[in-house]
Amino acid sequence: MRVRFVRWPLLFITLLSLVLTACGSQPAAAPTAAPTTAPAESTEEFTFGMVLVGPINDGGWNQAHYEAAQYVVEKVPGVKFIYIDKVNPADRPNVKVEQAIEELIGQGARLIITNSAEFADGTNIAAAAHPDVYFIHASGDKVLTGEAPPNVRNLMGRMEYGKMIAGCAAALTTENGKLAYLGPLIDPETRRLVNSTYLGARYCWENYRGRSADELAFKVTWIGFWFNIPGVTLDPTKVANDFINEGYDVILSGIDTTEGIVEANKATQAGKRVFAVPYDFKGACAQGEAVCLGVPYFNWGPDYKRLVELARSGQWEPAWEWTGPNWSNINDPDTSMIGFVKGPALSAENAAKLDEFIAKLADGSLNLFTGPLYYQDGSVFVPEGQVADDKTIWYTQQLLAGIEGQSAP
Amino acid sequence: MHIAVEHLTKRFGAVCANDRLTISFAAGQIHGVLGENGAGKSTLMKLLAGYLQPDEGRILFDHAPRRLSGPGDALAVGVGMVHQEPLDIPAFTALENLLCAAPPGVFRSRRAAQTALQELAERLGFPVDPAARLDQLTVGQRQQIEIMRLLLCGARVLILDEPTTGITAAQARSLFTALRQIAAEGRTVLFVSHKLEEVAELCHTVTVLRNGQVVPPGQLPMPQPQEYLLSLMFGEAGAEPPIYRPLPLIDAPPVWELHRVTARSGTLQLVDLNHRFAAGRIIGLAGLDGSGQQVLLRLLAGQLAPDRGRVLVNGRDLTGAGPIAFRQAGIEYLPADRLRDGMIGALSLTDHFALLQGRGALVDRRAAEEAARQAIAEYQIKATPITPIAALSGGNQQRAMLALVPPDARGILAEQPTRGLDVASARAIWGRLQARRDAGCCVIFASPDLDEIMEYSDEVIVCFAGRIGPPIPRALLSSARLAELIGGVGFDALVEAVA
Amino acid sequence: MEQLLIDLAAVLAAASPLVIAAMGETLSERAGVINLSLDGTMLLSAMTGFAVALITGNLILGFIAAALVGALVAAVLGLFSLTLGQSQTAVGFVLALLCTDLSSFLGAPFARVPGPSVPFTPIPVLSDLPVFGPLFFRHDPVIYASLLIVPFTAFLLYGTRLGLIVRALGERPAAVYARGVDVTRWRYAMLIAGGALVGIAGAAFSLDLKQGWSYRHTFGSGWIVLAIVIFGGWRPWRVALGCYLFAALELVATRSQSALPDIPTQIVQVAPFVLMILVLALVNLAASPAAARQVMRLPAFWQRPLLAAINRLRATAPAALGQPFERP
Amino acid sequence: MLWLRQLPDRYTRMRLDRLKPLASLTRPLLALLAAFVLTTIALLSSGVAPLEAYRLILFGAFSTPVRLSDMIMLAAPLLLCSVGLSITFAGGLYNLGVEGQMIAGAIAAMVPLRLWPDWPPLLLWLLAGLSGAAGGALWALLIGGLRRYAGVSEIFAGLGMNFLASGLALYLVLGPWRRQTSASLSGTDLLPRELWLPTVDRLRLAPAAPVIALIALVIVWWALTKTRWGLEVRAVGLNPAAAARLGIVTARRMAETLAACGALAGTAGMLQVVAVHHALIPNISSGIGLLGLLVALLARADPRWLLPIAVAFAAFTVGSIQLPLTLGIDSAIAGVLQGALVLFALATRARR
Repeated sequence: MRVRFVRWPLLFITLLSLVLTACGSQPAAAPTAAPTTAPAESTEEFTFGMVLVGPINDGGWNQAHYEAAQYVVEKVPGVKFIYIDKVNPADRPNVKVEQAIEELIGQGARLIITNSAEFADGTNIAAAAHPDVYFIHASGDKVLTGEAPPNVRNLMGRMEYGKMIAGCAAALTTENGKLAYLGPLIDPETRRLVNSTYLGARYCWENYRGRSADELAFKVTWIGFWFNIPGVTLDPTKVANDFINEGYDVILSGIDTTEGIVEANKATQAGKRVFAVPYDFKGACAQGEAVCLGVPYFNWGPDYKRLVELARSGQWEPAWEWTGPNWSNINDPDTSMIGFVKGPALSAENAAKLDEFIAKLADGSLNLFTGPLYYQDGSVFVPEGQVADDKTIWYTQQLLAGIEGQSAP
Repeated sequence: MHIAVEHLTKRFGAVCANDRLTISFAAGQIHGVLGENGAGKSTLMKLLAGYLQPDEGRILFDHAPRRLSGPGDALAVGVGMVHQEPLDIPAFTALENLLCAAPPGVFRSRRAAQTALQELAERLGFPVDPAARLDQLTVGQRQQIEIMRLLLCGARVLILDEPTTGITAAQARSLFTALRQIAAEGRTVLFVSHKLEEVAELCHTVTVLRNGQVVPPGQLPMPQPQEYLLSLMFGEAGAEPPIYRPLPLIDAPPVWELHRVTARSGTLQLVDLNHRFAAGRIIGLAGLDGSGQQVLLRLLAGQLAPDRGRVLVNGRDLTGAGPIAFRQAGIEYLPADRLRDGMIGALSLTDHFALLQGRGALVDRRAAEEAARQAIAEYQIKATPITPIAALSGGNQQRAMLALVPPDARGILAEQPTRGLDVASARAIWGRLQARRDAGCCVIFASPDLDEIMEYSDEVIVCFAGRIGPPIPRALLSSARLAELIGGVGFDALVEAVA
Repeated sequence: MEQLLIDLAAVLAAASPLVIAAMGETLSERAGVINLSLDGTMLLSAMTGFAVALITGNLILGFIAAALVGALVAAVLGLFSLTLGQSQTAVGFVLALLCTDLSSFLGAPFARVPGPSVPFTPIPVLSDLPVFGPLFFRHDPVIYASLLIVPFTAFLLYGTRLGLIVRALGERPAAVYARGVDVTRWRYAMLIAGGALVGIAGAAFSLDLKQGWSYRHTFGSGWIVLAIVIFGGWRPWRVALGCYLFAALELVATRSQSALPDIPTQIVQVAPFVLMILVLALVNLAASPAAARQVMRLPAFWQRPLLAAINRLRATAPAALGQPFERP
Repeated sequence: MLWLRQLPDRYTRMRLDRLKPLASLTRPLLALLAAFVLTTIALLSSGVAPLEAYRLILFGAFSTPVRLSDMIMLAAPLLLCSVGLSITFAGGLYNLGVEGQMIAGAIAAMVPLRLWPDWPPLLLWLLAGLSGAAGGALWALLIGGLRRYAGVSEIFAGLGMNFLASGLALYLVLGPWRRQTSASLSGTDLLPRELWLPTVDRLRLAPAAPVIALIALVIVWWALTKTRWGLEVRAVGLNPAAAARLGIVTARRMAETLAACGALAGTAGMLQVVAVHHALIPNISSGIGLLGLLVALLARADPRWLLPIAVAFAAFTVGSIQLPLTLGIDSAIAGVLQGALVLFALATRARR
C-alpha cells in the first residue's frame, strides 16, 4: 500500500503560509528588517542594541559586556537595551552578524554594539547599509585602518596592564616556575595580551622572586576560538587538564569562559596545588575561590555610558579608542576601564608586592614595553633604549622570545 | 506422551493449510507424516510445536487440551521440533547451544551440562565435541546436537521435519537407530518426510496429508503398499515416469575448461581441478552441504577468482575476469535463494526484461512488456507483466528466473533449481532445463535431493569434503552407490580409477 | 616514567564516557539492535544530567535523569524499529538529529553556565600503591565505574547464561524464539539497558570530564563510539581498547600544538576522529579476504602467523544485527 | 463507521469510495499532529507561548521580502542536497557524508576563484561550478572506495570524511587561505564584489541558485524514472546481489550514485560560496546536508516531493531565526519540529 504520509499536509501548510503572506495578513507584531528611519519616540527613549558572540552569562567577556549595558540602563534615564547573544557559527550556524544587527535595528535600536573581533566585516556591512544608526565595534581596529564607515567607532580597553598584573601575581605565587596560558585564537590582540602577561611575570619573577628568567617556563596553548566550540576548537577542559598533568601550577586564562579556574580548582581538590587567574569578568573568581589569584577584568560601563550619551546627543564622530585604567583607583566602577581584583589564594605577602608593582605601573616608573624586546624568531620587537608606541603594541607580530607556543596560526 | 489434535484448522488468507484435522499419535512409537509440498505437513508440525496458533480446534497432550503460545510453551509441555535447517546458533559451541535459554533448573552448571550431553551422546551413538562451533559442523551433526538439546530440555515428543535432507547415508542410519531407541524409551516421534522408503523403514504408523486434509481420515499402520501411499499423496494422477534420453556425443565442444585450478572459499579449498564440461548435457553435483558444490558453481560463474590455474569459457581464458564477463560469455547463474540473490522482489517482470535490454540510454518499456508477456505465455507464469516478483509463488518465481535466461546462454549453473517447489512445478522447471540442454546448453546443477540428481542428470559429479570427483555417466550409477560416494565410501578409489 | 604514568591515567580518565557508552552500545548491538541515535542521546542526556544536577544540586539525581533520558530514547527507537518494524538505521539517524536539536533547544538556558561536578575521590590505601595507585585508584567515581564496566560487560556476555541469550539474540533470534524466549521483549531490555548506559556516559561528560553544557557539547563522540564498537569487533575488551586508543590520540593531538607550529590548532581537534575511522578502515582492510589472498602468495613460512593475525583482527558482526525479527 | 453498515449496499460502497482519499490522509495527519504535540511540549517546558512560536516558525520565512529571499537561498542548496540524496537512497546507500561533500565542493569552488580572480566572472562561475561538483563527487567516491575496499560501511566512512572535510576547511581558513590581516574563524577574505552571484536589488536573493536547484531536480527525476541508468540504480539499491546476477556492474553503479550525489552536494557548496557567504567559512555546510537527509527520508526519495518538503523545511529553519530575536528562545526548535515530523512519518508508514 502506498501511503502519502505527512507530505500532503506539509505542502498544504507551505501553500497556506504563502497565501496568507500574499493576502497581506502578515502578523502585525512581526519585526521588519527593512531599513527604518528614526522612530518618532526616539527623543524620549533611546534604544541601544548589542550583538554578543557568546552567552550573556558566561562568567567572562560577554557577561562583562552585558553587565556594562545594565550599568548604562541604570545610570542613564530613558535608555532601553536589547541584545542578541551567542552569535557565532557554532551556536547559530545560519545567523550572520548583519542579520542580527538588522533585527535589532528593526526593533528600534539606534546604537549597535558588537563585541567580537570576528564581527568586523559584518559590522561594517551593516553600518554602510544603515548610515543613520551608530555602531561601536568593541575590540576592533577598522576605524584605525580606515576601512570603517563614518558611523562606526572602535573601543577597546588597555588590558595589557591587567595582564601584566596577572602575570606578576602568577610569578609571585608559582612554586616551580611553570606558568601556562590558556589562549583563545591567535591574532594581534591575543599576542599582545600573552606578551604582556609574560612581561609582567618575568619582571616579578626576576625582581621579587630573585630568579633568572631562564628558570621561568611560560607556555601557551591556543584552543582556536574565544570559547569552546565542540569540533572546532580544542577542548579547554582537556587543555587545562593537560597543563596540570604536565606540571604547570598556575593557569592563566585568555579565553572568554572559565574552564581554567574550574579545572585548577578540581586539581587542587584532588590534592595538587594549582592556581588560576581567570579573565574578563570581575566576578570570575567565584568559580574557584580557593585557587584564584585574582582576575584582570574589563569595566565597559563608563565608556558605554559616555558613548550612548554621545550618540543620543548626535555628537558622533568616528574614533578608535584604547582606554586604560584609572590609575588612581583601578577598581573604580565609574571611571576605570581596566581593573584587577585580587583573589583569595593570593597570600598577603604577595598581595603587598603586587600592590607595589601596580603602583610602579601607575606612576609610570615602570614601562614593561621598554627595549630590548625580541620576538620568538629572534627579530627585534622593541630596540634597546626605546619604548614601544601604541601602534607597535596593537599590531604585535609574534610572541616574545621566552614564551613556548605558536605565534601564528 | 500421547498427542492428539481435534478439528485443527489453520488458514493463511484464502488458503486453508490445515482443514479440520483429527489425528492422534500414540506414545512410544514413530509416526510418519507423508505428503507432497504444500500438503500441510509443516503447518501441522508448527501448530504442534507452538510456532503457529490454530484458528479452530484444539491439541491434547496426554488427553488434556492445552493452548501453546509459543515454542517455549511447547517445550515446557514436552514437545520439541527439529527443523530441516536446524534452528540453532551457528556462532556458538555445542555446549553453549545447549545452555542458551535452557529451561531453569535443567542444567545446574556448565560442567553438569557437558556431562549430560556426553552421556546422552554415548547412549544414542552420536559422536559429539561439546566445544566445537556449530558453523564448523555438518548439518547432520547439528541435527544430532539439536535432538540431544531437546531431549535434555525435557522433550517427550520429538518432531523431525525432513530430517534426512542433506545428511549422509551413514548419519541417516545412526539417526534412525537413535530414533528407534528414543521411541523405545516411551517418547513419541513424528517423522515428516516425502521419502516413502524411509517411512517404510522406520515408522510404526503413517498419516498422509493432501490439500490440508488427512487421507483417508486417521492413521494407517505400517507397512502399506508403496503404490497405495503414492496414490494417496498425489491423488489418482500418480507420478509420471521421468523422461530419459541417451547421452549426446562425447566430443561436444566444452563450455568450461578448468586447468589446474586452485580456489578457496572460507575454510574450503579446491585443489588442482582439471575438468571440462561439455555442451548439451545436464550435470548433477551431488554431495553434502558444504562439500564444495557451491564453491565449484561460484567458480564456474566467475564469482570466485581462482588462486591458481586457468578457467576457460568457450575456449576463451576468463581467469579472474569477474561474473560480468562470464555472463557476457553466455554463462547464467541461478541461485537457490531466488528472492535474495536471483531477482529483485520489488520490480516486475517487465522491469527485469528492461534491465536485460542492455543498450540505449532510455528504457524501452514497450519492448520489455512484450518480452514479459511472451515469457508469461511460454513459461506459464501466473502473473501479469507488472506484478512485483515478490508477489509471485515460489514456482512462478523460478519459472520467471528461467525465462530471464537469455536464449543464447551457453551454460546454466543452477543451485537447487527446485528448492521448495511442489512436484508439478519441479517437473515444469526440469522440462525447461532439459529443453535448454537439447538446445546445446550445458546445465550444471547442485541439489541435496539424490532422487533429483539420479532422475535428471546425464552425468553426476560427487563432491566430498572439498574434493571434486570425476563425472560419472548416470547410466553407470545406482542410488545406493551414489549415497555411498557422497558419504566418502569408495570416493578415493573412484578418483584414482579415473586418474 | 612518572610523566608516562600521569598520561596513562589521563587517558583512562578521558576515555571513561566513551567506554561507558561503548559498553552500552555493545550490549544493544550484541542483542541485534543498532542504536544509531547515540550521538543525539548522549547530547540530550548530557544536557539533562547537567540541568538536573544544577537545579537540584544533587549529582546522583543528575546521573539518574541522564540514564532515564538515554533509556527513553532507546525505548522510542525500540518502539519504532522493533514494534513498528521501521529501519533501525533510519529511525536511529532521525533520532540522533532530533535529540541533538532538542538538547540545543532545551539546554539553551544552561549553555556555558558553571555547575556542579563529580568530586575527586581517591581510594584510600590502594591509591598509595606504586604504579597501580596513580593509574587506577586516584580518580573519581565515574572513572572507577568505567574501569569496572568493561570486565562486567565481558563477564555478562561471556560468563553468564543471560549473556548467552543476549549474544544469541544478535546471532539468530529465531533460535532464541524457538527456545521460548520473547525476542522482542529481550531486545527491548538490552536496548534500553544500553541506552541507559549511553545516558550515563552523556552525564559523565557534562558532570565530570567536560564539565558544563554547551551547544553540541560532546561533539561527535556518539558517532565515534559507534565506529569504535565496530573496530572492537563487538568484544568488550577490544572495544574498550579502541576507546583508550581514541583518548590517547586526542591527548597526542593536544600536545602536538607546540611540536607542530605550522598546523592551525583547530585541525588537531578533528584529527583523532579522522584517524579513528582510518584505523577502522585499515583494520578492515587487513582482515579482508583480499589481504588473505595476498598472504597466500607469500612464502609458506610467513603464511601461518600472518593468517592467524588476520583471523584475530577479523571481527564478524552479530549475524542478525540490524535485521528485523520474523518468527520462523 | 458502524453507521455505514446500516445504509443500503450500493450507497455504502459509494460513500466508502469517496472516503478513501480522506482515509489515506489520516496517517500523515496523525504524524503531523504527533510532531506538533512533541514540539509543543518542548516549547511549553521552556515557558514559551507555543502559538506565537509556531507563527514565527511557519510564517516567519514569508513575512518580508528579505526573509523570503533568505529562505530561497537556503532552500536551493537544501534541494540540491536532497535531490542528490534521493539518488543514493535509490541506490540503497545512506550517504551521511553529504555534509563533507558540500564542504569539499565549497573548497574546490574556491580554488579557481582564488587562482584567477581577474578572469571574467561568468567563466569563473562556470569553473567554480564544475570544480565544486567535481570536488564533491571526488569526496563521495572516497567514501565508495572505503566501503568497497576497506569494508567500512558508508555511514561511518561518510562521517569520517565529514570530519576530514571540516578539518580541511578549518585548515584552509586558518592556514593557507587566511585573511590578510589575521586568521579568523569568520572565514577567508570576502570575494571581490564582482564575483558574487548577481542578486536581486537590496535582497540577498541570487536567482541563479534556485534555478540551478530546480534544473537538477528535473534532471534527476527524469534520470531516475526514465533512463536505463535510473532503473539499474534502483535495481542495485533494492537487491545488489540479484542486480549483479542480471549483469549490472553494481560497484560501478554505487560509485556513480555516490559521485552524482557528491556532485550535487558540491554544487550546493559552491552556491554557499559564491551566492551566500562570498567566502569560505569553517561551517560552510551549516548542517544543510543532514537536513537534506531528513528531507529525502520524508519524501521517501521520491523526487516529486522533494521540492515542497525542502521549501517547507527551509522556511522552518529561516523562520526559526526569529525565535531567539523576538522570543529569546533557541532556534533549534525548528530542528526538533523537522526531526519529529520525519520520525512520526516513519512510524505511521505501513510496515514493510
